[in-house]
Amino acid sequence: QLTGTLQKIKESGTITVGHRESSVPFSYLDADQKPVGYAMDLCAKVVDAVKSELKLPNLQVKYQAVTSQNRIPLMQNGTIDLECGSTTNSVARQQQVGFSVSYFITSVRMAVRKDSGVKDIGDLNGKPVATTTGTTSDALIKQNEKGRSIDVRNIYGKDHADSFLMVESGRASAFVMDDILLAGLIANSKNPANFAIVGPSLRDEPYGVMLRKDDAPFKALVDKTLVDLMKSGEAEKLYTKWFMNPIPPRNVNLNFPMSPALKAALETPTDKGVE
Amino acid sequence: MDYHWDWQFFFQETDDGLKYYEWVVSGLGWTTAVSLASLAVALLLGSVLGVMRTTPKRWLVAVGDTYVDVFRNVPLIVQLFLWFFVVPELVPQQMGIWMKQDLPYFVTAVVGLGLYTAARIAEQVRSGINSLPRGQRFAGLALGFTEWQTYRYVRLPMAYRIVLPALTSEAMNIFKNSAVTYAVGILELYFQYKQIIEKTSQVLEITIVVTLAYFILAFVMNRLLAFVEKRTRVPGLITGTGGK
Amino acid sequence: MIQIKNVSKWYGSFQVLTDCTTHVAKGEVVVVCGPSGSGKSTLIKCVNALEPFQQGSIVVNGIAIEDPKTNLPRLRSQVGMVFQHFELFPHMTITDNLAIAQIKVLGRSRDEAVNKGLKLLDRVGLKAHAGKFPGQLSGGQQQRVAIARALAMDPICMLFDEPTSALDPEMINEVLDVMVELAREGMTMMCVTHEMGFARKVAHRVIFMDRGAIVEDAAKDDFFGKPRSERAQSFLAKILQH
Amino acid sequence: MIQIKNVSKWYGSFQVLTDCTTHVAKGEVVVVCGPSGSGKSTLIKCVNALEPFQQGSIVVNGIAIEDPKTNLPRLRSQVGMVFQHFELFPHMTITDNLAIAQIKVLGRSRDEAVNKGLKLLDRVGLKAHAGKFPGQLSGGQQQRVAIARALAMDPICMLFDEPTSALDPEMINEVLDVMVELAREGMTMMCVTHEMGFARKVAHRVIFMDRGAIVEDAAKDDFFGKPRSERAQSFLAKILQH
Amino acid sequence: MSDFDFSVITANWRFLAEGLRYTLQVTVTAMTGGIILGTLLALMRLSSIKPLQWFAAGYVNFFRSVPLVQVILAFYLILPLVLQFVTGRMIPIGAENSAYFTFTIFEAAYYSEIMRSGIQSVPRGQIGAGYALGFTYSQTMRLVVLPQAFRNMLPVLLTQTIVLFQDVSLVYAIGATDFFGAADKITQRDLRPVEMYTTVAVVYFIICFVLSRLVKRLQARIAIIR
Ligand SMILES: Nc1ncnc2c1ncn2[C@@H]1O[C@H](COP(=O)(O)OP(=O)(O)OP(=O)(O)O)[C@@H](O)[C@H]1O
Ligand SMILES: Nc1ncnc2c1ncn2[C@@H]1O[C@H](COP(=O)(O)OP(=O)(O)OP(=O)(O)O)[C@@H](O)[C@H]1O
Ligand SMILES: [Mg+2]
Ligand SMILES: [Mg+2]
Repeated sequence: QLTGTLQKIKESGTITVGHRESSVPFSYLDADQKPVGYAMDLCAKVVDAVKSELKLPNLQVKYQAVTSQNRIPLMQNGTIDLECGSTTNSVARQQQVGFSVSYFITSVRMAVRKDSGVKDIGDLNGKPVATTTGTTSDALIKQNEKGRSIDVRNIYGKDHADSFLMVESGRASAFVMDDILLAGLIANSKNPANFAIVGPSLRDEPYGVMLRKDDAPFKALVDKTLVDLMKSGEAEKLYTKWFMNPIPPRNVNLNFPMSPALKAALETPTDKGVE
Repeated sequence: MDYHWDWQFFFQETDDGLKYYEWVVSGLGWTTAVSLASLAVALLLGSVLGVMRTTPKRWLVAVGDTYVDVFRNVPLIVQLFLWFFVVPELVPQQMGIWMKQDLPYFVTAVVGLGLYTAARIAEQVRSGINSLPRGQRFAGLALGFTEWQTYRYVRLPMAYRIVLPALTSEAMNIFKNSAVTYAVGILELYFQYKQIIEKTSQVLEITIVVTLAYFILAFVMNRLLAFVEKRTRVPGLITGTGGK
Repeated sequence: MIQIKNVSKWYGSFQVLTDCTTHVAKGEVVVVCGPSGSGKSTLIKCVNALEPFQQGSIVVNGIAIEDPKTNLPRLRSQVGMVFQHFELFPHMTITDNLAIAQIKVLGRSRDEAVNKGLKLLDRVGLKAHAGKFPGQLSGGQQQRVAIARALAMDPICMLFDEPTSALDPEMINEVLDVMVELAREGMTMMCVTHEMGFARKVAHRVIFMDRGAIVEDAAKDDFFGKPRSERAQSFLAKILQH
Repeated sequence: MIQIKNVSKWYGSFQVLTDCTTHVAKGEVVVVCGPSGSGKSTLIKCVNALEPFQQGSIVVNGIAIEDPKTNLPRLRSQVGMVFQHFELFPHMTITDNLAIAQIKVLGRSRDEAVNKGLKLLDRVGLKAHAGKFPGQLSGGQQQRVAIARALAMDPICMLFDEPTSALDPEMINEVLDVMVELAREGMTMMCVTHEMGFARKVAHRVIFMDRGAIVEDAAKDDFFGKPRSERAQSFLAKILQH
Repeated sequence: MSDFDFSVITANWRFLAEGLRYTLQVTVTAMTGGIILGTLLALMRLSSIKPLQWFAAGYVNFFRSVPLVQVILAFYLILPLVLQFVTGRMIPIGAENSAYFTFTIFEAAYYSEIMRSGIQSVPRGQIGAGYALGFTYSQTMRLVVLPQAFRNMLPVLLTQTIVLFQDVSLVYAIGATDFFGAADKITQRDLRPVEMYTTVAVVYFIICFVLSRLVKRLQARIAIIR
């Protein structure tokens, strides 16, 4: 007897995958406006697992673009069945939704213009710092030992590209965000050499595939698929494909080697969220 | 519906030390500030443009017409982005840097919203002036008024009275349109609305509260202008149905 | 006082005035009549420089109005004008209607202006209505206020453009009475009107216009006695039928 | 044909009709006159159930219109009505104006309706204008079309509400001629009008109303001979002065 | 930053064109649906039945007081909850479909005000004439009043439609891919905002400008016919 998401998929014969449109290289649109990326590849494996579990070789796969604002409501109301993007697994979010084991660990750091002279948190005192709606960089900065006595002015971009543009155009001295997203933005900019990611990690955050809450059978299936990929080394191959090689649509190479924290996470998979 | 109602969360503390309801209040404050400031810009500029378009001077009319054409035919959100991202790159570099670093976002947003709304107000002021009998201008001139004096003492006082209802809906609109300024980093009510949804996912509660807040803002504006309308009503004259 | 010489005017390619020449001497009362659309209003507006004209010249009190150096507001303030639709300012009280131009144009003090206004209001028999708004008065009353407003500027001459044609029959006389009195006092007047009774009573000359041209320009008695043009004859016949 | 019994009507607290009683026999022509605001239009609209009334009863062709069970659209389709401002449908050609109700209400075929319409249009002398829009006709022509439109429904009687009062003088006669002809052919007619010439020519009875009440209801000769009420006398005097 | 890079436009023109097509679809749908719904609301508002009047007035005032961008987001998030409540099932609708619905509902409030003044601009005598010929209420409305109201208001309806066309850009707030949304998404990925927004502004301007000129000519035409 199936329950929850698996039952819904079985009954409807479709599975709806939520994806982002500009989270490079996890989940974004390629030149043909198809969702691609590291997380999308992982999810494709999950979908395969669902097919064989439910014995539905012709399972229809639908894609639904989501944004950082609507991904949780859409999960809750059943529009999407799993979300493959760059969603941080946090304890607060676990009140609303469930998460798979983490497939990526990001560090919150900051992107600066090389010519700005900003090299560490200490240099930020009194400066404007960009963040994307939803996070507050000054709170993060203050949590860091070196940043305790620092006062910054928060400015908000409506999304990562806007926030990065604030740094690029000189409106903000730094953009505080997940380092991998910063790397993606820099690689895509007109002059990648002008920018650097600096400073200590203000916080480590695990990314997970988002699921509906309290749906143990489905979560078990997703987790098992991901853990198998990690154990078999398949996950690392995918990592190399997306993080160390040129990627669509413009053949930019992120050159973002695997961090020790991520290596550890792949060795001992966990679904623990950050506070 | 397995929706999880929770009105308590408004009193929970957020990670910047404020409570959620304080976010709403601060958003309300910014919405009011942006709207009123933009309204002032729009009224002033819109009136000037509206008057220009009724003068006998061809080139003044052309300038006014072009302004209205341009600012009415590009969506507000696009205009805000242009002001924010494009204009600083087009002006001389020194000025661009100043615009990006020292000019408060509030000013950019007010300029964007104000200039957009000015086009609409210019239309109304013009139609108000044109709806007056042509003889009113002649009468003013015949008494020895200069062209400007006929506007100041004769035509504008009546034109404003005639278009007051239309101006009222424009003033109510500006509160609604101000919601779009979140896109250029103004922490107004809609910004806080999105932010709270993202943090708490209590969609229904916050939607109800924010909708109500916008409703009240528009309503207060409406009553305020209804009062003005009553105070400026001319005895023995039926006006009040201005241009659309 | 007023010299009009070879004035022609076009709206686009449509000629409204064709080579109009006439004059009004000091103290003279001239009535202008003619069928609808013949250019009467346009001609009288040209005298006040309310409408520009393309050819010819108009001299008022020695000043050529087509001269770009002429201070038109000043000139206009010396010429009183009364319109068909009164054109009082609806958002001002009667008192303010009478005072505003005295204050803003002539630079009189408010007290002086109001006093002068009230005196003239009394003269047209409307002192009791000083505090009202134009919308609260009848058409005939409004037109009398408009005359008082023009007089308050101490004009050297007065122009009237069909001052009674927007009025109900019973109000026409109260306005004509004021005008007759004014004429008798020696005011220089140029009057577009179809009230031939008025013309008979006080006009010195009558001008008949048709299709933008001055067709007749004759002393009153000559005009009513034996108008030369056929057009004027048939016009008079129609008008006098009433 | 039409019986009006003790009809009273109020707009809020304002009484527009006070206890009106009269009748129109088959083939009879009744003219209704009276000063402005006396309730003539209201009365005639009540006959057609275009206005509700609060007291009394009106029976048209044996059907009580105040009865809630009465099929009002059907009844109205049998009673022709002509309005002061013509009320042709400006977005339809003359032909469509004549045909639409025949098609939609009487269920006639389009061909039949258009034929009938054109025949009547010919009768009022406007066959050449069938393809035009109402806005392209003069007032007198429009009113004749409006009469033809009402006749196209084969009405058992006709109601007219000041059919000529919005017309320029020279057009009044072309409309009255049509009405006179209609009356001579024996159409039952109830006519609000101030055209006493028309009343003299074809009316059988004249009703005089004042302040919502029927003050006189007399045979034509009696009415014009010796109207009883003072109000009617002074009204007649004013009207006939023209 | 004088080195403009318009290759971002040429490389993605298909995506932008798709977005424009969607914008036009939403505009046409919301216009058609909005005018129909708005006309019904206007008739309700002018009817003599009090509850209908109240409902229509409440509807119109509500939607005219709330920011469209908020309505878009709220409907998008709440609609599925409502559907789930009604049907007991989870019915995913998606951002694109949600926009069709939201805009129709929202614009109906504006169109209804236009149609109301259109209906009121038809002389009352026309209604009397309709009834006098034996038309029923619905025939009088359908055959006599509404065609005239619609004609009188055509320019205003079109002007409102231009506003609607521009407002569709707000659906980017829920991630739907209209013309502006497409531009926004490409900007997120390829980081060329200056070039992108400039192009977008020019395209909107051209389309709206041409439309508003057409409205002006139409207005002149209608004025002559009347
Ligand atoms: N602004 C304008 N543009 C174009 N034509 C105009 C304008 N004003 C007036 N005309 C035309 O000029 C002609 C003369 O107009 P004017 O008002 O002087 O006539 P009038 O003799 O005063 O007639 P009326 O007795 O009707 O007042 C008319 O044919 C009129 O249509
Ligand atoms: N809808 C209404 N509401 C209130 N009062 C009305 C309404 N319609 C008419 N009246 C009033 O009812 C009275 C009679 O009106 P009615 O139109 O029947 O007069 P009438 O005799 O036809 O006058 P007229 O010769 O001016 O057409 C008038 O005093 C009018 O002001
Ligand atoms: Mg004139
Ligand atoms: Mg009447």
